[in-house]
Amino acid sequence: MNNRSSVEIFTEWDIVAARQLGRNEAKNSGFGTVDQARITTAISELARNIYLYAGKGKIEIERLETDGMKGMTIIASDEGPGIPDLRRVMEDGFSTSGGLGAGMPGVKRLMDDFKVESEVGKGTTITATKWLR
Amino acid sequence: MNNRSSVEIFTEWDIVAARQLGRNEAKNSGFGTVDQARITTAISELARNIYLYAGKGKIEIERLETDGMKGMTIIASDEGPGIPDLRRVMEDGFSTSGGLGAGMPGVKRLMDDFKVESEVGKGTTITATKWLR
Amino acid sequence: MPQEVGKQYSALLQKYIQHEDETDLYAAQQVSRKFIEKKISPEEVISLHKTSVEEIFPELAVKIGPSYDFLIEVMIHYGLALMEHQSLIRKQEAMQIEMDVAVKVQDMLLETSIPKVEGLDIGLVSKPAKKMSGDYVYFIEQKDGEACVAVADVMGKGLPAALCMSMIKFGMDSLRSSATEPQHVLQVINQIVEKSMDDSMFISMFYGKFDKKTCEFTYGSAGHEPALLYRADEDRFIELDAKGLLLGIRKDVDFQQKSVEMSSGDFIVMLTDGVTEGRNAEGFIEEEVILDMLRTMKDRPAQQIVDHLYTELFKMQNYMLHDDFTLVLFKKE
Amino acid sequence: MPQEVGKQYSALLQKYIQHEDETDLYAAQQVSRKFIEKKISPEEVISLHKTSVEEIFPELAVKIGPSYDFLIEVMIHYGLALMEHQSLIRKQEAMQIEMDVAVKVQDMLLETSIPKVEGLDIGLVSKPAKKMSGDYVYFIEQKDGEACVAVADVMGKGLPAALCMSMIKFGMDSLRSSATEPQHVLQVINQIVEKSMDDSMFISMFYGKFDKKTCEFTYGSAGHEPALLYRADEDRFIELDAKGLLLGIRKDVDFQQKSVEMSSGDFIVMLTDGVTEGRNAEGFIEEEVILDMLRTMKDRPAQQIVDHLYTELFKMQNYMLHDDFTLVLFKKE
Ligand SMILES: [Mn+2]
Ligand SMILES: [Mn+2]
Ligand SMILES: [Mn+2]
Ligand SMILES: [Mn+2]
Repeated sequence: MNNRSSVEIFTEWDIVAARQLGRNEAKNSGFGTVDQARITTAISELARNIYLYAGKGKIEIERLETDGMKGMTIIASDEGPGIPDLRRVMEDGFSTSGGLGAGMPGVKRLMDDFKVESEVGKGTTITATKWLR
Repeated sequence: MNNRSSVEIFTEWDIVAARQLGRNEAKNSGFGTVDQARITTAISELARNIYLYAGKGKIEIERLETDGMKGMTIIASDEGPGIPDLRRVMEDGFSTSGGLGAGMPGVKRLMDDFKVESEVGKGTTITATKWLR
Repeated sequence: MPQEVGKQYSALLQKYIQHEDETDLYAAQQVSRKFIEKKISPEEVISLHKTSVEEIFPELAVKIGPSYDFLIEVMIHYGLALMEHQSLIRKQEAMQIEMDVAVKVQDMLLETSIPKVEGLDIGLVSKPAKKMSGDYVYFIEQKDGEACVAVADVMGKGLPAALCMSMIKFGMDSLRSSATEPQHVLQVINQIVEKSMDDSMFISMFYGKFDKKTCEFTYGSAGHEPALLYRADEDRFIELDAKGLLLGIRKDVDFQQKSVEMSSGDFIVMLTDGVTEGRNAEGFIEEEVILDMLRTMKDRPAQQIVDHLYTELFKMQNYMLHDDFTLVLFKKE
Repeated sequence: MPQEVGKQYSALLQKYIQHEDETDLYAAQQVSRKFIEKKISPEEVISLHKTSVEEIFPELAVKIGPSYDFLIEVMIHYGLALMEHQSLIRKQEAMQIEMDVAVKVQDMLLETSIPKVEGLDIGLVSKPAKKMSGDYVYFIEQKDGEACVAVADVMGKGLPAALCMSMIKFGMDSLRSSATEPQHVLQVINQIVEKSMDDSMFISMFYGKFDKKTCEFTYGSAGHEPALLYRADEDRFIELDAKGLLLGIRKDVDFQQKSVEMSSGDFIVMLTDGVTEGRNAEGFIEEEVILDMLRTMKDRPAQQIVDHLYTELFKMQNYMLHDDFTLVLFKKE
């Protein structure tokens, strides 16, 4: 089963649209209220990063069902400047990171699986999955 | 004005009694709900420390009114073993401290002023004050 | 808590209760971030929430008020954990700064410069896996055309390792030109290390010296990775290894001393296990791969060879180093 | 979240709503501690609270449900901050362990032993204000009955300071017995420091040597606190100071060299500013106080004098050191 939907991110309103899409999909997949809110927050963070640092990009949402496991994948992609120092971006606990606990490490924590691919000058693709327990 | 009341700590029930006394006094002094809860929590932590580490001791509560400032002081005293390494006890962020953020540094944060006097073999006296803003 | 913030929260909540619109939840999270920045504790948020709910549903205040008081009580410990976090972050940053200064000081202190000996071309790459390296390279140039090098891997990384390295450096600096034989050097440094260090601290070290007059390379090893000698005329690689315990284990150790003569085009690669034990997704990188790279580059200057090797191996490991990575190459011109 | 926990919470909340009893709030806080230990995030607590309230007041569920959803949304960022905290605490502990090892290594590396020179009694106290000291004392005993000592205060503390000290130690170790004159020693070490260190890193140092044959004490200072000479026959103190810039500022510095002859019962106290700038509740501790203590103890062995001084000054400062504290005493027997 491959069930994809997506939202292009240009303006701050698109962040809200991506959140709405994500929350609906999460609810329909059977996630509870707290997990719905977590998935939505992760989408929100990713979309906001696109909006702030790449200017434009896309949030795709895919419902998963493999080997009896159900879940949801978020793919955030942009053709922005890319991330020069991935290690730094994934590091915890810098008061400069703008909001304690937020940012990439936050998204990683909100979801179960998390992967970043980034090339400077070419863009960034982040894939994050949450499984239904 | 000197308005003191106290509770002897022998059993876990006495911790509750000390909390109750503290909460009433805090309410009567004009503290809001959140500050009432904070003062009560501080008393609870101090009383629990007495109960767990000294066996017995006393929580005294004093309402303050000086220079137009109103407040409340908690005095927790025991004749227990004393604290050999004060620096260590006041240090933040040891997962061994039993409960994140709790313990002495927690009491210090919940109140405005905080002082420990401790002598090994003689006992410990902790004085903590909160001012009404 | 500033009154403004309270009003904003209350208005947002009211709007959300009316329309249940995602926009308000997005706004709420932006507000909550600001709360955290302003060190508003979770119990204060609950109290604010209570007040707002009671404003919106005044008829419910008496009924549900106590449940919020209960929740405030529960949240206090969460608030404490968070405050601890804020103080810890400041502490952590201070430690980070101290570490950064230490790295800088270490770099200056342990600085070494590549000897300029006629007929010998030297290349060096040394990259730390973390901030502070546990690999150490130190060169000494003696007046009579000798180039000596120590390549060491200190067990562990970070500060304790850095302090160990300063022992090696000052140990080597104290050598007179009459005493640069591998056996002697390894013995001297072994004794310093054994005397000064904890039993749990070991160092592996390869020491070699090239003598311009004889074109001999004399070497010894304290439990270190063997070096590789490339014989240009035979187009083959020979392992250079010598018996010797790790430094710091025992006071009196015999270190074997060997030598080889270098001909034009020959080169010797000294390295640490971070080079030979590189891993990629499929497992360890085969030694054959490294030898092939060296062979391809054999006619280039020493520095180009080691730079190329590093770049290729780093790429093969997906731009991650699992261990400190050090290569020193002596090439006979 | 385990179901058990949920039931316990719900039951406690119901009991509290009925009786509003302090016992239940006490229990609630114990539960909340367990929540934090079990890494239950604040948004999960709100969700649990919502479920419990809806069980207790089923008729209100529709009306107040959305307000809780809003609160859950707000709490998510608090949850993230807390999770970050938990990971940071583990990181911090690892750093702490590394620091502890570094302190141990530093201690071993910088170890010094008090010279045994006929007719000279030496006492030493050196206490760090924090974990790692920024004060450093290093003794050297030369074969012909000379006792040399360097007393240094490195700007800053911690690791960078520790690395600086190893420079002083190895610098002094490399001196030959022919070159122990203060002027020369300070120049050599100044050059090492100037060459290796950042511009922002300075060291003050007092260097002195006692010669058994002449009973002369020769000294120099690189911007360090003056030493104190007690003249037994006159029962008075004289400051021993010599001109010289801090180490590491400029490459070429002239260090003044002076000497005094010591008679029986005379003693010289070398110290760092942590001794002279001790503070108590009333302000700085007066120099006169220190001199009086020294006078009272003048007939005791050197080690007893410095131990006594440390104990008394530590007590006067309410058992807290604001700076590293170092005392070295040379007493002519
Ligand atoms: Mn290593
Ligand atoms: Mn290694
Ligand atoms: Mn200092
Ligand atoms: Mn000082």
